[in-house]
Amino acid sequence: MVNPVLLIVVPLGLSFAVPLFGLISKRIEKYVPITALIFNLFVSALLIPKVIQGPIIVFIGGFRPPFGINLVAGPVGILFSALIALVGLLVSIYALDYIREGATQLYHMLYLLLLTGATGVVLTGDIFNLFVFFEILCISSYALVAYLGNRAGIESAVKYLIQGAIGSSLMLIGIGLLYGLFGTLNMADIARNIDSVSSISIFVPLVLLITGLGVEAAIFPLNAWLPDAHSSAPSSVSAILSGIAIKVGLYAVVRVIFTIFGVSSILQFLVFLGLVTLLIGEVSAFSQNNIKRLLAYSSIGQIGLIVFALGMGISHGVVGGLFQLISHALSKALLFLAVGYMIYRSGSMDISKLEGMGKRMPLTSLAFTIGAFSLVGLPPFIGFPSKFLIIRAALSKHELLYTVLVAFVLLGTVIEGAYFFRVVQVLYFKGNPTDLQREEAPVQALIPIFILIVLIVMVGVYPKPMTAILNSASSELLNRIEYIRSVLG
Amino acid sequence: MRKIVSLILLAIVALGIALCVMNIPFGAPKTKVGNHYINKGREETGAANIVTSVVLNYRGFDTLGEVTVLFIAAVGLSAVLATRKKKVEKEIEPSSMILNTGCRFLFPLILFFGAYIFVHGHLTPGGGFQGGAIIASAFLLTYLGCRGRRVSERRIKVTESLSGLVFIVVGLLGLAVGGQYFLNNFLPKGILLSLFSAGIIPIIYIAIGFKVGSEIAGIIDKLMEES
Amino acid sequence: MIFIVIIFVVMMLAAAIAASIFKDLMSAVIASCLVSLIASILFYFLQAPDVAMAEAAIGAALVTAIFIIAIRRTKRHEE
Amino acid sequence: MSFISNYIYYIGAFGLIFIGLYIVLVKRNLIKVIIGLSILDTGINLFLISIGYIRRGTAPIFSKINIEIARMVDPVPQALVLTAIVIGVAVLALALSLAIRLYQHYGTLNLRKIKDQRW
Repeated sequence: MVNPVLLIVVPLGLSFAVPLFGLISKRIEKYVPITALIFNLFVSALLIPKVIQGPIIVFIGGFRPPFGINLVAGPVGILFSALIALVGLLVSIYALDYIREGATQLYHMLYLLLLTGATGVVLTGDIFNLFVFFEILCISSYALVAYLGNRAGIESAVKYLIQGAIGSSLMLIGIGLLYGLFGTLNMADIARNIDSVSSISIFVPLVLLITGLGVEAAIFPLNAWLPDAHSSAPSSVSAILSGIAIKVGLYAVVRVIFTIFGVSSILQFLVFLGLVTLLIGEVSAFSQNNIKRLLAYSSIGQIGLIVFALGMGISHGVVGGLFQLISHALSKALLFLAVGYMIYRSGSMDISKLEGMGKRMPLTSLAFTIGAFSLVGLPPFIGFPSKFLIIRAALSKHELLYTVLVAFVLLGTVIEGAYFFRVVQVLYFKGNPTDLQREEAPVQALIPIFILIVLIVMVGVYPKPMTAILNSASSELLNRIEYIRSVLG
Repeated sequence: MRKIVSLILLAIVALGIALCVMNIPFGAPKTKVGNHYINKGREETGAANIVTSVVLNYRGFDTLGEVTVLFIAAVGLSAVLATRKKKVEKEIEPSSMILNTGCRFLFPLILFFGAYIFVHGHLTPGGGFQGGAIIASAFLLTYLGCRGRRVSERRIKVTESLSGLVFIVVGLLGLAVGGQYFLNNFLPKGILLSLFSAGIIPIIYIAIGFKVGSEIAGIIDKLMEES
Repeated sequence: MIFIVIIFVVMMLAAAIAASIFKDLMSAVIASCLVSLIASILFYFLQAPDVAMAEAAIGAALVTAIFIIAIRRTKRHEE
Repeated sequence: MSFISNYIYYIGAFGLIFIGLYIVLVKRNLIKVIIGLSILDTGINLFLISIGYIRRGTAPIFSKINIEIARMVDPVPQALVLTAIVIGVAVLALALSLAIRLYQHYGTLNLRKIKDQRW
């Protein structure tokens, strides 16, 4: 049997070794992330059928929980680690050609470490360990946002760092309070004893933890950093930040709410928060002229939709939310990758400067169009089944309130459709098509774009294989008794 | 305006935390996991310093993550400060002889002190982080005192990655040799309070000492560059 | 014993407030260094010698050094 | 008096946390904000350590063979704080390097004056 701890340790070891590889040859170092992520993807794929039957609990150092740190490789963890490895692998192939400026060796190290931190967050079963991996994720993303070293990049990295640091400090206070109350740091052990203390002293650490994690998850009042950071980072980094980093933050929020605290009273609040995030994101995206800012605000909107779906707290809703999370990760990665070379060729992030791209870069423009249509939720792309599931779940509640909320979600989708069609129209139908020659993106960029398109269409047409893993993932999230039992035995 | 809003916000947070802290009495014995470590720690890990056994054995995975965080900071710092233009060799005014000799004299002593601290991490207070910080302060002294003397960046990088790899390889050996557990303490525990005891703990602490020392020295080196 | 602790805590908070008030960043950094030093003494009182050493070596010494280097490369006065 | 002797460490810790948060939220100079983050970190560390304290306790180190086990303070918060200190240094170092670059680009560290993008 493969030990899930390898998912974290092998990439970590390889990224430590990058300077040593650099001594041998400068050409090896950029293939290190690809090697590590292929390994991770392979191991995750191998583990998926096993974890559907039951989670694998790994004891680090051989100490049983709650005395040692443990990893919980359940359906959720492995689903996320497979997603991280898949998107990470495709983006790292893209970066082979895209990242040329600056200290490329450092870029590849930071990139791999970011993904390792993300994998650690989704696999760990210990709240302080989650904090440590979360810091790995955050600190490497601060550095990657500033990677280009230009004015915008540094400024947004500073903003991101200050807000992120306040968030992690609050989270650490919350962890301290939890340790003081329960005398343990194991998430399952805390969850088992959560009812033994008064609800007000539970509420304070809950709020602190959600606020701290919510900064990275970009839930509404805490997402001021996101549009700047996502738009001024290199496009490959934006793809990872939008596709992976905020999803991992969201995972942590959901894990804290569902598993550790098991509170159903704030779920309603979460639904409203999600809806507000959705509407604010979409409306702000509508008024953008900068293509990357538009995509960043659209990410906020999509996060809102996922929070909305997860906050319903019923099995259908969680399945829909997780599906939407996967669909957004793939589609948004595709959009950022496509936009990266468009910006490179046109030399500007202005939407109006992208005129005639349909002729200059036909394949990339096609990829952008597919990604946009998928996000809006048009069939036959992956966005259609996921949005459909969410709306069906909301309607299945048979409450007037949810019917009204669904109307707002559909309004958000309409706004989303409007601004994406505007961009697509600029790509194909604006500008003077005669004096343009073709300058397609290089093949290293087209390979991941092509794979993403295939995945988006394939899962969109035939979503059946996803249901098994999504169903067991949603039951892991909703059934905390089972989680506690499987960890503590 | 901003001040008032922040103060109101802080007051709310303070009130909430105060309500929660009321339930955590100060100074009362209430630990659950901690008791286990104090009672069983010596047999299970062989270290006399229980904090060390928690840091490196029970919660060794945290420490791996923590070393990684510092590594990221060092890497990220050099990525942020990397300049595209070529470095200009500036004429540095040499420091006075007394200062120079003093630094050269103190440098090995500080190194020895740092090494002592992390080698004895499982017996006495201190360990890899403290020892590593002391080693880094030796480098800081040479940067300040003997201007112009620099450790080669390459050597720092190699130490950094080799010591990180030692940590991971020792952990993986635990996975391979000592049963199915990463970071398992598979070496003999030895006699309590002797230098060669506690299995893999001293090895990992030495690796951490080198890693922390080289990383902080690298951070200082990068910051001092062209300043 | 408790009076010594109270005096230290008051000094520590005063140093923290001073770090907030000083317009000269160098003085503010020295004040925050003082905060770390007193905190490391408090760690020692709380029976945490490991942490006291780490806070004194890393929190007080190296962080202050890094701050001073950074201030030398930027601006010394807050505007 | 008993209130103060019971809560003096908590008062110190939360005093630092609130002064740190106040600096971070209100001050305009980036280096000042980073100083605030460092004070905030120190406060949190002091809070974590005081959670694990036991009255008239001893350090969790078996320096002699016969030592009273029951009065040892909790080692876990100390291990957490060791980790937290190092993470704090990492964030500070990265933040200061960003501050240096920000100053090279804008010639100022005043965050209100740096408004290329909307805050």
